[in-house]
Amino acid sequence: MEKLVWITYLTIGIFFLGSISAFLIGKFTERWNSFWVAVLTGLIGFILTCYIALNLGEHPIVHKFNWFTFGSFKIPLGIYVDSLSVVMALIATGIGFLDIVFSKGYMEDDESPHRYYFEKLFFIGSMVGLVFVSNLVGLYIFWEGVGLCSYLLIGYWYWKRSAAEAALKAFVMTRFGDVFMFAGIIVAWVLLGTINFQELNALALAGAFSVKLGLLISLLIFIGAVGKSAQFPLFPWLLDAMEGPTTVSALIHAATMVNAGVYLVARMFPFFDYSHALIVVGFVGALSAFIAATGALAHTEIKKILAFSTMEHLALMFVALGVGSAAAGIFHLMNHAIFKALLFLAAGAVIHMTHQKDAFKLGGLYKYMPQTALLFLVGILALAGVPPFNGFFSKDWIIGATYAYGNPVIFGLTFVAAVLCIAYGFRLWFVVFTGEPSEYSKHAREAYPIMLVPLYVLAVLTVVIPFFKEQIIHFLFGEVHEPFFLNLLVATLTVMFILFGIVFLIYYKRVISTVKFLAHPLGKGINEFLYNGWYVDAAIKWICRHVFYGSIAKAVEWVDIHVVDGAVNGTARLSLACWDRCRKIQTGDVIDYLTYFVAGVITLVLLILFV
Amino acid sequence: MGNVYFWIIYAVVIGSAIIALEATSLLWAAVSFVVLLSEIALVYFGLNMPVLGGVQLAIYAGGVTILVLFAIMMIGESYKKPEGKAVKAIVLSLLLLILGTFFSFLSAIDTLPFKTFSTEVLGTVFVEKYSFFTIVLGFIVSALLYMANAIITKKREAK
Amino acid sequence: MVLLSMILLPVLVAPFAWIGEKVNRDIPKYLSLAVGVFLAFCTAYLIAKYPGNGFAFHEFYQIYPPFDFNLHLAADGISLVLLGIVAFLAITVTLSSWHVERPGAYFFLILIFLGPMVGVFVSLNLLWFFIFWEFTLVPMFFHIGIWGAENRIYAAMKFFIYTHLASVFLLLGIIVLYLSTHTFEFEKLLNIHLDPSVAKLVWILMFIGFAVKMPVVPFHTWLPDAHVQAPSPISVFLAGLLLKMGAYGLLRWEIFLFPQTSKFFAPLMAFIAVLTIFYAGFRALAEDHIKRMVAYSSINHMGFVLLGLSALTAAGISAAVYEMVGHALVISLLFMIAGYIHHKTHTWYISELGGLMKKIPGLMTMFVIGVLAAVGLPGTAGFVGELSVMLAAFDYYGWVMVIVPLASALGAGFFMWMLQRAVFGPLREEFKNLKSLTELPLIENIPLALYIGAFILVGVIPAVVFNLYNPVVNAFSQLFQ
Amino acid sequence: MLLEADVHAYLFLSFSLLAVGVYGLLSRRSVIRMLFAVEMIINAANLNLAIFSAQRNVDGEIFAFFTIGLAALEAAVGLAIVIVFYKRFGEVIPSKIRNLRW
Repeated sequence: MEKLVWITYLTIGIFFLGSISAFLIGKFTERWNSFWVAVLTGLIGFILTCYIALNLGEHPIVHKFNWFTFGSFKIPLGIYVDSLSVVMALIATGIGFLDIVFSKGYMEDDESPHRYYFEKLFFIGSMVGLVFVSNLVGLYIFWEGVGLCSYLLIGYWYWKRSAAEAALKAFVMTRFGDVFMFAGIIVAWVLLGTINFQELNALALAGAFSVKLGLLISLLIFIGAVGKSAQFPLFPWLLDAMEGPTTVSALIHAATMVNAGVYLVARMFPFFDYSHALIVVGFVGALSAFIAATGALAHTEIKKILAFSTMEHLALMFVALGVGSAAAGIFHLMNHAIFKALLFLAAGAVIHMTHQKDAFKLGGLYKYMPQTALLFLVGILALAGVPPFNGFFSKDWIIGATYAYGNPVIFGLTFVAAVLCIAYGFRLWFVVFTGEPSEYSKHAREAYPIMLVPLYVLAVLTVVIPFFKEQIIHFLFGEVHEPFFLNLLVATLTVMFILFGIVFLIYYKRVISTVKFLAHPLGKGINEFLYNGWYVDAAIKWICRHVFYGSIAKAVEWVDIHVVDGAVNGTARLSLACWDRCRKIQTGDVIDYLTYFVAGVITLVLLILFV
Repeated sequence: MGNVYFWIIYAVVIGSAIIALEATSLLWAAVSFVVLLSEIALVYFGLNMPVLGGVQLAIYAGGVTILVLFAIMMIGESYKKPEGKAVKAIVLSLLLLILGTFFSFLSAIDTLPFKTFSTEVLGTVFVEKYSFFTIVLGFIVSALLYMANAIITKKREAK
Repeated sequence: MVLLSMILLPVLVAPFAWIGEKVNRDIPKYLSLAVGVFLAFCTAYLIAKYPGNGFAFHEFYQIYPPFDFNLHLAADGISLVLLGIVAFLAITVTLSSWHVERPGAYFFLILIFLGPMVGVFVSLNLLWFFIFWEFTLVPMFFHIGIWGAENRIYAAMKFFIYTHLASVFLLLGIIVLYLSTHTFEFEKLLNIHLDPSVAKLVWILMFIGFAVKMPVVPFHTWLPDAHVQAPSPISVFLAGLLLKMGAYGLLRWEIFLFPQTSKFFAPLMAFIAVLTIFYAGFRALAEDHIKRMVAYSSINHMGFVLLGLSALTAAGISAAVYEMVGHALVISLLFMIAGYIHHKTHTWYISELGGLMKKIPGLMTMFVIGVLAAVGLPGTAGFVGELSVMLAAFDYYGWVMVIVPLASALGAGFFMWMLQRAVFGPLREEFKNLKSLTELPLIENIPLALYIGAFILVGVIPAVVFNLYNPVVNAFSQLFQ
Repeated sequence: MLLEADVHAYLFLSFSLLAVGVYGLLSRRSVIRMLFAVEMIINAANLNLAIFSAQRNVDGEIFAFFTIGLAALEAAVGLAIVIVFYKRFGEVIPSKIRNLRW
């Protein structure tokens, strides 16, 4: 065990070490040398993670040390590696490694690859740390670490105003969720006396605290998860985050970081369960899934459609957790990470070759980049949940679990969202890869081999994973009962088929036109409403601009300048005015002085007389 | 309260004091001032303090008046009407007067016996001891007054 | 003799800096640097020799025994931490002021500032504490008034009169305390039981003095003006040392001396602290002036310090002292860079800046790191400070303090928004050919790198700070039971 | 009996004189008249001294001597000043001289 502990620390440390050395080597020697450092680091990290996974026996790896002490508080840090952590770490390091390789092609024109790889490796390190740590404070540290990397990488092209704004939005919005989580950590620590996941879960299982307190703590922590995993209402940042490089979107905003919230809820599953917080998780997830699925249906940019889709699938994971099926959620997390990374990277290849993000300005790309198109199609099929691909198994499981749970609202929203995948997925594919080639498409050519290799790996994984479903689930959760409803499955597939048919007719055969629908004011309104994600972004912006900035901050500024500082300067002005009047007494005229003197004498006499 | 002589003296003192301040001609003011000081000397005599009264006559009615007269001679007359502060001054002085009187009644002075003096004694003392002195002083003062008048008139004519 | 020499040496060396300028322009800064290094060595020596608990290194010089007016110097863990900050800032400020105009007078003032500054932190005699406290005002006044920006006279006057007026309250408190105890000695005062009503009076009077210095809302308005007009290195002294004096005084001379009275007033302190945190946060959000914004964030952090102090447990006090260290390091960096931005772009206003990262990536990277530390990112001192303060406050006050973490979202809001507008985004047209917009010379980069290194060090290994004074604070916290 | 009067009457005389003196001091614009007023005030004080002295012992009387001497000196110096004043400014109106004002 001792060896595994050190290897775990090494796995976290090697990425930070690698990130710094990649930066320094890239800065002081040839810039692209940082790529080799990154590849090497990523590979070593992945191998180490695999090693941990293979050697992880029945017992988790546990290590604990005291970070610092103040007063009566001892701040513990440590690692707790069980199968869940390892799977998350494998996703992070594996997809991270593929992403690093892909970036060589995607970022070929970039001026500062050392900065890029520094931030990327730093991110992977933080992500690995996030899944390995054993308590909430440690988790919060790495949680902020991945948030920082997300911020830096979204704003990677910082000279673009939109990128800077998107980075700001991502940071502040996730931070807004994080502070609630921070409050939750503090409350848990002070009132429950521990922040260790296992101890918290044990307390919950033992029923050692009131449900009300547990619910408060859970909700506070869940708000952090909502912010990080882009759920309603803190999701607009994820759409804007697509301003960053597509590789970043693939790794951070699809495969790993956004899953942190799901991971956190899964990690504290017994705690949430005991506190009756899961129903909230389920509702938020279902609502978010519905918003995201409909939004994806209306949007036109490749990456934003994928972002909506990411949000939807994260929401599905939350639904799975909410209805009590953690295994389905985590299994879907894994599958989603793979096929979404595939989709994003393939989209990255398309964008890199055409320099166009708007799907509707592309078309007929199949002719120019057939391999990418097919790989993209694999991703779409997995996303849509078509049987042989991995998406089908986990998504169907989630639908089944939701159905078994029995809440009609959650089930309805989830079902609609889940089947809509196929509609927006194929809409995207048909629009981008079929039809008449546009002027952007004509300059495109097949992606470089170094970009295609990671895509192939991921595509193979989407097909291979289902074969190991039982083993993976067993590795993660032991024996799990999967609810199975044949009629539900048939219904799902039928609806999906019908939806596919409609999309096929609209976007491939083009026999049905949406122009008339969109021209109608109502249709236009609905489209705009969905396109803008139910105007949540606008609402948040309005609140920030007009409530926090425009009202409160401006009011405080006014008070500060005119009341508080006004009082300070007012004292000066008052005394000046006072003594300006008083000095008029000093006329220099003897007679006036005499008058004062006599008046003074009289006053004195009066004083002596009457006082 | 005092008898009629006292109030006559009172009236002369205050009247001459007011004239000394209010007279248009500085010279007449000076004359009035001399009268005031002499009357106060008289009060001293009346209080059976002949030495004090004599000194008052000599130094005040004599020396100080002469100084004043010389000053008037050198400077000349310059009368200006009071500039609006009279009201304030009157109010203050009246306040002082009322307060002082009130204060005097409030205090316990009147419980003590108070000496009174006869005219005979006063006259005897005055004639025996100070008549010569007074006559000489009167001459000098009259001469000075005359001189001062002459000089002032000359100055006026020169202008 | 070490403590006395730490106080006297800078003051004695100071005239040579002034005279030395006539001989060679470089003499003053090297003298100042040497004194800074001397202070650092002395502090290191003291830390090495420190027995771990209680007061050590007692030095006692009789001045006028009948009034108990004796120079009594001693240091405990808290003093040592603050001495470390004094030495650190002395070195970095000297390096930052390497190319200052009229170096003779400038470093003369810096040197005569350092001596009393050390004195404030090591004096165990209340009267001497006050004397040192007042002495530090004068050099600052001249620094702001002579080397400041356009509106310097106003700022210097406001700074001086405001803080001096506060000192009058402090002095009143000291006098009342003396009249009822007939001693100025800390250790004697500790054992005297004061009448509760007198103690409350003394507490309030002294609190006004310390609160203005810290500063907390409503007594804060001198600080933004002073900071904005002061040259950047002097802002560092203001934020790093002068504000610490207030917090240190509050801790040493009020909370340790009057534990029960402090307990009575703790909710008041907590209220003021929370008000300060939110008020300064919102004020900074509305601010367009970059240095003023940093100044308000400094007030915001001092609110955290006060919040820590108001939680009268060992945890709260430890957290507050840590937050003092973190604040000194982080805000110093931000003030320096805000000053450089003005120096290079000739504008103070965020709305007139934009895209600086493109032109001066090195400096701006440091700025971004500083801002991230200020918003409390883990791995920096800001995070540990906020975490420990909030923990202690929640521990002491309960559910009311749940709102405090929200303030750090506010901090992220205004700082990140500022970064987006000033540092990132497209480079403004007028900056494209601006000659002055260049990277800093190496010597001025060193202090910035030192700040970053220091706050990352204490952020990653907070124990280096906490372990110094944990036993001291634990011992004192017995008083609150 | 000549001058048979109550002590209050005497004091009333004294106060009246004082009041007139004060009135003059405050309202006159000529230095010489002010000097007159000052002398009146001094005389009022002297009268007081004399009155009380007559009632009790000679202390007040002796004091009055000194006062008279001092008053004479004061008048001498004051008038000298008046003359210098006149030479310097060409008039003796004190309200015109405001050098003491800041």
